[in-house]
Amino acid sequence: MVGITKRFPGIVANDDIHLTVKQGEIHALLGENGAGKSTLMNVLFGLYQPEEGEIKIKNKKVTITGPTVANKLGIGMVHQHFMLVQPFTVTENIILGDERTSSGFIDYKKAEKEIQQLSDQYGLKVDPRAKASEISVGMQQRVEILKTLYRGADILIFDEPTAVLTPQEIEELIEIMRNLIKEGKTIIFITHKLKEIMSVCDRVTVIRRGKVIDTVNVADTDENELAALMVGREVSFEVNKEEAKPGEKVLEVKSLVVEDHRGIHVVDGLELEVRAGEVVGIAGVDGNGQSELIEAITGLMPVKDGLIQLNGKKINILGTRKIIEAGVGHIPEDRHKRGLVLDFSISENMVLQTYYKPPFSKGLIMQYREVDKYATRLIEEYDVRTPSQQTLARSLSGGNQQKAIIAREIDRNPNLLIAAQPTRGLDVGAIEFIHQRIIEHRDKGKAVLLVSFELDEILKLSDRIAVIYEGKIIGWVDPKTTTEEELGLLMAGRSKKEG
Amino acid sequence: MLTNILQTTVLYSTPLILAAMGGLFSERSGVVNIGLEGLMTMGAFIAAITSLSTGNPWIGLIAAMIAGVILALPHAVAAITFKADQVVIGVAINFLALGLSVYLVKFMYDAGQTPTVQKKLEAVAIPGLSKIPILGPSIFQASPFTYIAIVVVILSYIILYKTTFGMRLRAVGEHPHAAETAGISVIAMRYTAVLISGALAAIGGACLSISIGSEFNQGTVAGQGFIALAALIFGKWNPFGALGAATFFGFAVALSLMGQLIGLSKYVPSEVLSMLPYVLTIIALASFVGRAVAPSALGKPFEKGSR
Amino acid sequence: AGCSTSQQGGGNDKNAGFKLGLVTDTGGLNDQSFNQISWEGAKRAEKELKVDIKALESKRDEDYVPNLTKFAREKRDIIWATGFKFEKPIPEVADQFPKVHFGIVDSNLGGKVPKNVIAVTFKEHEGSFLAGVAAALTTKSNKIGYIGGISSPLIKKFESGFRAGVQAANPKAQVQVAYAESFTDVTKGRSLAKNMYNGGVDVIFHASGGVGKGLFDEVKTREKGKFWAIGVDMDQSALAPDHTLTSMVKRVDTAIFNITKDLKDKKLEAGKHLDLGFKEDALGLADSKHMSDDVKKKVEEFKQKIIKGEIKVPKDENELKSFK
Amino acid sequence: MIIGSIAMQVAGYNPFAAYQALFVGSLFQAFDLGETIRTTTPLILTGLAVAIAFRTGLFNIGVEGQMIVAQLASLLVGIKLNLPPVLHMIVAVLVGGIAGAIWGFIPGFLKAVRGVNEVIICIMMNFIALYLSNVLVRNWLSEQGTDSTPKIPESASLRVDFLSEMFDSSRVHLGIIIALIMAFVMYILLWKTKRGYELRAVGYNPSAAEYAGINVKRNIILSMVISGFFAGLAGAGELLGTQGYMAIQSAFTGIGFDGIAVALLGANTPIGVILAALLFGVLTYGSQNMEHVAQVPPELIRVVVAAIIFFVAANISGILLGAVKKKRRAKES
Ligand SMILES: Nc1ncnc2c1ncn2[C@@H]1O[C@H](COP(=O)(O)OP(=O)(O)OP(=O)(O)O)[C@@H](O)[C@H]1O
Ligand SMILES: Nc1ncnc2c1ncn2[C@@H]1O[C@H](COP(=O)(O)OP(=O)(O)OP(=O)(O)O)[C@@H](O)[C@H]1O
Ligand SMILES: [Mg+2]
Ligand SMILES: [Mg+2]
Repeated sequence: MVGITKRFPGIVANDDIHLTVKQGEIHALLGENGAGKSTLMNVLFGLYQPEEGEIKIKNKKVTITGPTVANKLGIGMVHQHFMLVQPFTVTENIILGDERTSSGFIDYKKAEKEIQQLSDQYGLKVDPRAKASEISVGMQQRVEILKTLYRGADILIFDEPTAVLTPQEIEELIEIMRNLIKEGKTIIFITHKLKEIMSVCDRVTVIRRGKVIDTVNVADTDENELAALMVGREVSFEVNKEEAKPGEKVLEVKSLVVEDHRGIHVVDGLELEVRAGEVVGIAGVDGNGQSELIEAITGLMPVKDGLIQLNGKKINILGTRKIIEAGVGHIPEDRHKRGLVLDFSISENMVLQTYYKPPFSKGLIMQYREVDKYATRLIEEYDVRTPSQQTLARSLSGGNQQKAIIAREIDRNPNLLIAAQPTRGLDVGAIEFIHQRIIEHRDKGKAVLLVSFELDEILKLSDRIAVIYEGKIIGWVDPKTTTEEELGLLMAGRSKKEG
Repeated sequence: MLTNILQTTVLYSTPLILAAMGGLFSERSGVVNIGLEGLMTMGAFIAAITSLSTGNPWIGLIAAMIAGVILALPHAVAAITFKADQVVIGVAINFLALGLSVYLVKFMYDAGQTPTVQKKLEAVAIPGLSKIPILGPSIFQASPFTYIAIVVVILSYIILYKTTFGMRLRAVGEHPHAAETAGISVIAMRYTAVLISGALAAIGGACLSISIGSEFNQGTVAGQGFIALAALIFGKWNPFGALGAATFFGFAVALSLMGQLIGLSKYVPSEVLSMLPYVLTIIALASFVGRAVAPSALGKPFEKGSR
Repeated sequence: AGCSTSQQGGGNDKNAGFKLGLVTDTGGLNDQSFNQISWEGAKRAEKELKVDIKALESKRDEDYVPNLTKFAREKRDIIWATGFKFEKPIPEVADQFPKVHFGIVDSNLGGKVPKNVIAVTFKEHEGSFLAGVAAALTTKSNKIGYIGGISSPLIKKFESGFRAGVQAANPKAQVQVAYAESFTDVTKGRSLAKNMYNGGVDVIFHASGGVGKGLFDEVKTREKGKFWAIGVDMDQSALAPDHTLTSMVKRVDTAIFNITKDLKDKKLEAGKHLDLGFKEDALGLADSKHMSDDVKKKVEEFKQKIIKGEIKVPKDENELKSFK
Repeated sequence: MIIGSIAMQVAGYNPFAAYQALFVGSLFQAFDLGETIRTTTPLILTGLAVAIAFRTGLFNIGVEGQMIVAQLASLLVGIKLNLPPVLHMIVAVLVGGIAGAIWGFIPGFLKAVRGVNEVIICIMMNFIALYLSNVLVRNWLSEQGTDSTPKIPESASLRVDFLSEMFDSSRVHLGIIIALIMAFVMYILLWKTKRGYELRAVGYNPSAAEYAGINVKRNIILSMVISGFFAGLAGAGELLGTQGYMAIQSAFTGIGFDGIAVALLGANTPIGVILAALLFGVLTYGSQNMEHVAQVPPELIRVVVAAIIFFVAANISGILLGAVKKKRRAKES
């Protein structure tokens, strides 16, 4: 890609970018949120037309006017946000747009067979008949990869594929990427996780504010240098924290049972307690009841059986409003679905749980001036980058959206803060900031329940780690004495002793 | 009596089914269509005047389809290209169709209705099948429109679920960006769907003016487009579902008419009997049909590159 | 519609002659019913009496008052309002314009007719009675049908008269009654007719506006000479020439013409209710080749009896119960 | 407009005269102006009703039915209760609003509790209201032998002499004041109150509202109830101000359906709704005059209205897009 410039109203997302990717390599793209990585790849995939610059493939100049052209040129893309049609089966999703028909009808049988073959060839385990809405995130990712392979892509673009994966799934994905290279493919890999870059990539290009900073060989660099290149300053990976001083029991969960809409016990006799002044991390593979546990505690899902106590008071019959008032803060795992009203201003979002209380309202009337004042303070304190507090939440970048949520939840000073995947998809700078805030909250003597698929994050932040498996806590570990390997085994359902 | 009920059911539901199938295509592609009423009106009008001028109702039928497509075009342009609110555009289509057709009738005939269409598409018995007791006289001795409706439902099902076109159409209605990245032109698919919608709804209207009735006036469609829309939603945006819902509605009307004919109106006012189909529909929805999931992208204009 | 007005109405204000205005109800000028027939009467007045005529169509019930007012402000000499829906607006506007004459068709204004209003009603029950006689004498199966539009007192009046006529001429015959609760739903009209004919009915009378078109659509598909429809308001035989037994005709045009003429010639004082019937030749059965001479003779006999007052035709359900 | 002109030209009418007739006939004489305002009044209220529901993510296509039951209820209060003048009117208006609210409650309740699509229920409720009013008027409320009910007494009427006189004895009535007040109420309700905050949150993102402890179901029901109340006021105004009685109806008035277009043309904002309703009022009432003076059939005005909606609707999105772009530019700089 030579001299690519892509402008959006008011911003140059890509500014004279030169990117050379060699055949057969895994080339990483690194940059802060909003640096322009996705934009560049969308240009390569033909979704955007650049204002300037040209694209050459095998030294031949090409014009990519749309995804179809990109496909023909052997370019496939796995998008940052999954592009799966939820009610469709895996097979339908894969063949969409490149269907092979026999006498006018789609030949599902043949397609299924082909997909099975492809997935065996590259070690991608998928069930061709499953519905996209019912498969795990990891499998959705593999379906996205299969989509590109099915179209015979040679150059694969992975836009932040690991942001939503569990460590096991990331391992698998990295294995898959290695297989693909062996089969002669070329990969462009976007990620915020430096460790992944170090482990699989050959070269890395760092982008900052739409400009290329540098392209380096992975062998010649280290994580600290990359982080500095990308953010433009030193970044510390360590979380500085004191020893925890656990106090009173804040949250107590006893033999909790939660049923999902199919009537399956997704949380099944779970026991848990979190004390004031400590961070309890919950480690586990996705789908073992983490989400349901949180939704049950926060009153978003009915409790089938068992007890949830907050500061010794039973809360599992209360509604969400009462639970919030009892002192629960919640950073939800899906910021777009739960965390924000995207069409509200930042201001309005900042008082999502407190709008009805003084000073934000008096009697029946909202006091928007107070709301704005409050929002302005939070925006400043939590470094939310936005032109004003009146900006719609929709137009913020993911990182800043997350910061806004964290500001809101922590500033309410809850006795129990539940943080679910608090740093998903964020760049290292933002992660550093958020981690500090969570620890500060703990140090104020509050309880924190952290749910994350990032073992790193869990190990760094937690004072105690509970491992969840099939809806139960199957073991507790001390982050200071355990290793990622040990944790991984536990998460796979093996008890400590067997391991 | 059963035969009577079934005959009325078939008679009543045929135009509803056709219009609902029209709505199906449009809405499955993600474009809300509350303009069904207007499309039916235009279909009824054009079918009547072409049948009158050519003396051949089949030409009337085809002309109605073409008119439906032409009327659906501004709908498509406004809703897809200009990303206007789809509901408003549907309302505008209804205004346009009713205003234009009634105006033209007055202009052409100096009357509030077209003259009577003499050569119509009346019931045709299918040899053999029409002799089956009960079912025969109701289903196999019906208007060509009824057969067309049944064929359209089956074809819609096949197209939607078995062909490339249908799969792409559904993808566009559920997740247009996914479709776009798969190399499908969302715009082209939606245009096609809205135009098909116009053709089918117009046939539904034509059924009213050149088969069941024999003229067009401003009361010819009178709300049936909205009932068809309801049937589409009631049938959960599925061809057979919509067929079932439209038939259910026709059946309820048949029951209410039958109620009068057996003398129930001595005890129950006939207005109350006429309410029956609407009340039954609500009861059915509230008690067992329940939640219907609309195509996810329904009503949302598609913008390239956004998410 | 509008275009016809422009050519025929002229709208020449300098013309000091007699001016007529006609406001339709929501059915519009070309409803093939009383609005249209009234307009025919006005047109006749234009031709024969050189009256200046103009019409306004109402789209909604709310339009009645402004439309009447418009004509009143133009100082039209007589403003006709067609339909019972004007029974409230007419007194209201008439009160404001005491110098202008108004006429209303199909309502007696509850007996309280203002000084400047002429209320005209028709004895539809008597006409329907004759339709009943014709049906009763034509049926072979002794099963007769009646399809009503919306069950309102006026339409019930048709039903009562019709049923009384059937009863008088052929006590063995049964009348099946149904209301579509609509004036436009052709499908309902057709379904009702289909069900009735399937059930053995062979003559059906309707008073249901557009719904009745469905009756003619249905009867046309059936055996000639065996299944019959009876039209209403005007001669509807064109809709199904071989199947229309007759029609119960209501001569609104004649009434409008005559009253306008009398007003113009100052032969009539306003502030009256005129209930028109056979005597005024305001009602009757349309001539039809399908009615046998016998039937025609019987119909004429009954008509005379009604004129003479020997038969009092019931106007509603209660009167029907005590009929004979 | 232009499309309308072309159509007229083709049909041999004089478009200039027609439009002149349209505007002169609706605005330039006190009486006509009064009648135009009278036509606009219910459109403002039905437009607001639709807009409020839209703001909460609901499509209230049942305004038509809500108006009918409101008319019935106001009528009952008008003719069956005996109250002192002003109080009688107030009670009749409120009861009408409440009846509309109840009619809106049913689809709202079924939506919230059973997940049934409100559009179907609303469509069905419209027809039920129509038949219900007919059966009651015919069997219970009508004067002997007629198709309509008695008129409401003066004490319940919204018509006041000074207004009528101001507009040359047209039927403009206090409903317009109610409508304007309600537009203001909608503004306050949605953008100034806690309840409005909740309603909008639920409209934009029910999951987030639930997360924040807002009772989503209650707000869905409430939204339909409020929307129905506004529609009910429209019905009450029509009955107590314009008509004064009810007659057996053969079809819907269409004011409720027009409300959908009014709401969306007005971008679901109170001011927008007032302006859009006025446009509709002018076109609707003026079209009668167009027929009277220029002999252009009023149906043609429907075509013009459709064309206007097309352009405005397509344009509004253009304006919005422009605004979003500007915001983003502001943000970046
Ligand atoms: N469709 C769009 N319209 C307007 N501006 C856009 C659009 N897409 C991206 N941008 C702008 O382009 C810049 C680059 O965005 P891009 O999505 O490429 O970032 P990124 O590097 O992929 O970030 P992340 O790490 O968060 O995925 C952003 O600052 C954003 O403001
Ligand atoms: N269609 C759009 N309209 C406005 N801004 C956009 C659009 N698409 C992208 N952006 C902007 O692009 C920037 C980065 O986009 P990107 O999707 O990469 O964000 P992100 O931080 O990765 O968010 P997410 O958490 O959703 O992955 C943001 O500033 C966002 O506001
Ligand atoms: Mg990105
Ligand atoms: Mg991102």
